[in-house]
Amino acid sequence: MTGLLSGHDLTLFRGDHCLFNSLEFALDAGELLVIEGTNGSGKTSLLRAIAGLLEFETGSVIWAGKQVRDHYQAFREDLVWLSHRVGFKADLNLVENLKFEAGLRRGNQALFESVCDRLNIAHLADLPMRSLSAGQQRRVALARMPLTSARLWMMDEPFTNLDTAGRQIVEELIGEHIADGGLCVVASHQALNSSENMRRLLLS
Amino acid sequence: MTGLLSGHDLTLFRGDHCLFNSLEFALDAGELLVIEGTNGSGKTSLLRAIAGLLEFETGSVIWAGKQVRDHYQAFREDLVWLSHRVGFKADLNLVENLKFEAGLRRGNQALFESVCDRLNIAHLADLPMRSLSAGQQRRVALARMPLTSARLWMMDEPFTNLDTAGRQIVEELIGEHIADGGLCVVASHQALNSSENMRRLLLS
Amino acid sequence: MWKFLHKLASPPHFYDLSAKMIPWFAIIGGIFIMYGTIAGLFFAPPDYQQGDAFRIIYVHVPAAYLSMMAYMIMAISAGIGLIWRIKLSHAVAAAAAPLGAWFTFLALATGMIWGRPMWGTWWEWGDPRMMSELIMLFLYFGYMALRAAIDDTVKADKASAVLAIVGAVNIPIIHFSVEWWNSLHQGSTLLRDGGPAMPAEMLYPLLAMIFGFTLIFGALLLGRVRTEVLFRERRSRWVRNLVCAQEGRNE
Amino acid sequence: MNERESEPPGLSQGLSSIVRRDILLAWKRPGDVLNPLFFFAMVSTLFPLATGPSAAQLAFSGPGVVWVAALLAMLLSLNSLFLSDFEDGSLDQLILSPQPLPLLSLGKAIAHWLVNGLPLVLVSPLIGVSFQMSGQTITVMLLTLFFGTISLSLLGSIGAALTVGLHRGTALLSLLILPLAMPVLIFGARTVSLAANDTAVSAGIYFLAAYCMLALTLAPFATAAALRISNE
Amino acid sequence: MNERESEPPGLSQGLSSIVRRDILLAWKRPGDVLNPLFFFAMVSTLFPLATGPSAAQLAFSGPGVVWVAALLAMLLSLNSLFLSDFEDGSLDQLILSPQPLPLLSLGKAIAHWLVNGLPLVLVSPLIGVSFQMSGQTITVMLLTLFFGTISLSLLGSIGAALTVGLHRGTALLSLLILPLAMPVLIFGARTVSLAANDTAVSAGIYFLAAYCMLALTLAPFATAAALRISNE
Ligand code: HEM
Ligand SMILES: Nc1ncnc2c1ncn2[C@@H]1O[C@H](COP(=O)(O)OP(=O)(O)OP(=O)(O)O)[C@@H](O)[C@H]1O
Ligand SMILES: Nc1ncnc2c1ncn2[C@@H]1O[C@H](COP(=O)(O)OP(=O)(O)OP(=O)(O)O)[C@@H](O)[C@H]1O
Ligand SMILES: [Mg+2]
Ligand SMILES: [Mg+2]
Repeated sequence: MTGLLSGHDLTLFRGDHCLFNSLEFALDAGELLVIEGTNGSGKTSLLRAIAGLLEFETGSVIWAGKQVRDHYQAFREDLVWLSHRVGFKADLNLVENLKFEAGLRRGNQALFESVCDRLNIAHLADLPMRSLSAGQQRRVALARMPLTSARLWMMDEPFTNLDTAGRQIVEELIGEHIADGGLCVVASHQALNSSENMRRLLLS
Repeated sequence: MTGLLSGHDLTLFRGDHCLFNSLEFALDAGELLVIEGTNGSGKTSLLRAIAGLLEFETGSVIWAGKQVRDHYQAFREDLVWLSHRVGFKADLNLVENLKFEAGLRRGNQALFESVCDRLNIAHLADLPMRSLSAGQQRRVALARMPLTSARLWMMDEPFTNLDTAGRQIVEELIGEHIADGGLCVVASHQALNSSENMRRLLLS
Repeated sequence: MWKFLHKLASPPHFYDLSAKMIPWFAIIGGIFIMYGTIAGLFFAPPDYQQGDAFRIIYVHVPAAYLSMMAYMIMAISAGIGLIWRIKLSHAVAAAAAPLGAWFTFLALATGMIWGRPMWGTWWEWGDPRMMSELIMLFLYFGYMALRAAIDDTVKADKASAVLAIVGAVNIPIIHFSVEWWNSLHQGSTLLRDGGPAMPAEMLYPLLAMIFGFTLIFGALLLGRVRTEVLFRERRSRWVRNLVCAQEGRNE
Repeated sequence: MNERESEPPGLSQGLSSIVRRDILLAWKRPGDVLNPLFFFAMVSTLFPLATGPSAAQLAFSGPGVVWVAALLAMLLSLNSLFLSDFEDGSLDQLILSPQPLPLLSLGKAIAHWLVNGLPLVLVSPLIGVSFQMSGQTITVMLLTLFFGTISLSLLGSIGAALTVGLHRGTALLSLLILPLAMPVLIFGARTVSLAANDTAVSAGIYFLAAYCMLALTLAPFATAAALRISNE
Repeated sequence: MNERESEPPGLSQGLSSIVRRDILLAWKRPGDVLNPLFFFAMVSTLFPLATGPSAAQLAFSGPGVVWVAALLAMLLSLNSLFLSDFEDGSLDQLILSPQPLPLLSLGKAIAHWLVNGLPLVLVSPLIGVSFQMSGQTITVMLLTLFFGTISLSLLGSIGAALTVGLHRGTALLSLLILPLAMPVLIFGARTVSLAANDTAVSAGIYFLAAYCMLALTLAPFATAAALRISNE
């Protein structure tokens, strides 16, 4: 099993409880990995561990032929992350928040307006994040993904709090990203439009 | 327009922005009100205002023939509330959390085990809430509803983070509650099984 | 050498080895302490200045010395654990902290008791040794409070290791600063350096006590590490085998 | 559900529920109970360190230092009084529960005092000894701290309720509370000083007790009102 | 996307981004900048209040009180250093950003100092005057506070990183930091006292400067390590 991103012999514990062991996965450029499983099956934990925020008990994750653990900085240059929590400051507005991220990682700020328009958040630019509704906050968080040029998108339940139109946009964004040769790892309870580039990983 | 719970001429502002005005709704025992609308249309704000956590600019909410504003305590005896946030202490386990609620409001503790079994959280009783996954926390939060004997359930996006089985259970719980003569106000982006007892309120 | 260390760091091996070491430490340490106590209390001559009050030195000095020693052990093993990811080493640090805090407390308490007849006060803010000992007690408390605040053992290990190392960097600075502070204010009247200007009948029991205390400390530390290891490895096969063997059945 | 299965919990049950829950929370993290204590002890040692050791100095500033240390220890622990309730949504639940909110606020303040104030009162004699106070002075200090910390828990709960949701740390809270707490501090410290000089102290203690009663009757209502506003 | 559209931001850009963001955040809530200041001023006035006013006393304990007040004001503001980042998920984003985490930690500490430490240094002369310090003493106090507060911001960031996510308020943080901050406090206060007595002070200032340099080089790495651990 090889690929640009792959995991080998992964075992993860939370407390005394083994979430999974000897898990293997591989993902190539232009592919989407959907992690599925019931509540508490370990999707979030797996994502966090792949990103290096949790430690696997055994096994290793390989990115572009190198161990993530040993080349963490290089891995992070290719990664953009979306979690349950928004990851933006509630006191700043979305422009300030997104500009801050632009100072940290490579991206294309020329797209700024078109991305905001597309996610229908452009008219919210004057409000601090704390005044936005749950779904609006989620949309702002999502805007960070197309604004960077990171190849690997990791998303934990990207559809949470979104309305139908919002969910549609997320699917399109993911579709375009992998069509462009990017990789995407998503944990979700909601079915994504399947395509031949989609792989599934079922945790039980 | 009358009903056990009704709202008349409701207007709500957030900041300078008018979310809705002259809104009317009414709901009788055994009925379900689903509030729908796109992201940012004001569902959460409406729910919070009905519960008395926000103030309407104009209009009033009537419960059992009395103004909620003036008989707030009596209204709260009939209310149980589920919001975006879990509302439980992360350091306590679910038994301790649910027992605490039992000390505050009328309920039927005899159901405790059956409710936990049904929501599939019984095996998590030893873990503090912070160790539970997003969906598991949500299930614990939901457990508070059937454990009280409040007649009015208000729920903000009850399906968030739940897997398919979880969403199914929530639908059943709501169904049973209104079949029992309860009332339920739900804001959700996900379609609920419609029945003749369901009313819809579309915010735009 | 490396191989030996690696083997030692494996929990089951450590568990077996320490079981053999503890009795030796305890017995030899006990003998030294017994000698030190008897010789110190009954045979050492009374101090020409302090009379019999000086005899508390036989507890005070070993305790004070071990309080520092325990911190060093704690910080070094925490560092090893953090850098080389050796779990046993974290267990050592975790086990050393309460012991160190106890010895620090003991040094403070005996010092205070001693200070009462000697200086006429329980506590003297001006004394650098007292102050750095007190600050050290707070360092231990901080370490233990941090550990207690984190449920997850692995996380607690790593977080407290960072603190122990930062504290170790600071200890010399603390010591120096307190001393400097004091030297400005009043002469160091009470604790002169280069102590052992004492007769052999006084000195040998003291050395015996220091040595005996150290061995007992070693035994206690090993014992605590054993329980710590057993708890941490509770889901591993060797611990389960051990428990089954003790209950007289096979898994 | 129209059949009412059980008796609704009464006021006393509501009060005891929340007191018990908050104590349980502290119990789950035993460090929480000890931290204000250590802090109290540390501040009491910082001052002699910073101002320099001299027995006369110490005896003179002892009561003031102990009292300022107690005040700060209480202030620090107050910051988190409603914070976690606000953040995890428990505050919504408390406000929407059928129990009167002033009652629940009182319960939170009581639990806060039991967890933070009481241990501090109990440990204060040790610090008194280290400042070379006499036995009688220590008794007076105990009494003043007893009433004083209760008042501080109650007053502090108002401030904590006003600042919850502002994410401002302790600084704003202190700013709001210090003026209210000033009488407590001044009377507390002065009374202990007087005791050290063998002067009559009953007036100070009466004042503190009366202030404490006043806080006990009024603060819960102020706290409840503040909570409703902050939680919008 | 395989075409790399723009140059990746360099280290200096990463550092300045985070410093600017944190200052902007403070700017959005101007109260935040003022709070530690008020706190500093209030503690400095509490002591004279609690111990009683006597000119000789004041002159004697002035340096100690100012320094303890500064230390406490810094401690209080440190509690929230990483807290909001942790809670809103920004910490995940910082850790997963391509910038080296020690650099970002340094940036947070710098912003903390600019927002909390610097105003405190600037306002300290006022308090010095109220304690009847001479002009030269005030200069020395400014210098010691300058180096001292930088060290405290840096040391404090280690403690804040270790305790983030534990929901323990300032008490645990203080417990961790106070022993480490002791040398700063002692040297700071003593040096100011010396200046008040017209004794040579350069040794103390050198020490504080050296300690500050040490903290500047080592603390960011300890903070980064602590953040990775706490954010599990
Ligand atoms: C609370 C009070 C005291 C504390 C915290 C304290 C602390 C210490 C410490 C840290 C040491 C160093 C041990 C070592 O270097 O290995 C020490 C040694 C010693 N202490 Fe104390 N001490 C206190 C009171 C006293 C008193 C009152 C006396 C007697 C008058 C005393 C006599 C000694 C002696 C003789 C030594 C050995 C000195 C040497 O060999 O350098 N101590 N103490
Ligand atoms: N202080 C404020 N100033 C201006 N607008 C505000 C303020 N607070 C909230 N709003 C706006 O009020 C609207 C209502 O938000 P609300 O949370 O009620 O929406 P919602 O229907 O629940 O959305 P979602 O589906 O995303 O949860 C949002 O558009 C938000 O931007
Ligand atoms: N400290 C702990 N001790 C024991 N179990 C734990 C601990 N922390 C987490 N868990 C368990 O780990 C499991 C994995 O949680 P995780 O958040 O990864 O699930 P998930 O698949 O994302 O679920 P969800 O769909 O609900 O988001 C859960 O069952 C949780 O109860
Ligand atoms: Mg999850
Ligand atoms: Mg909403």
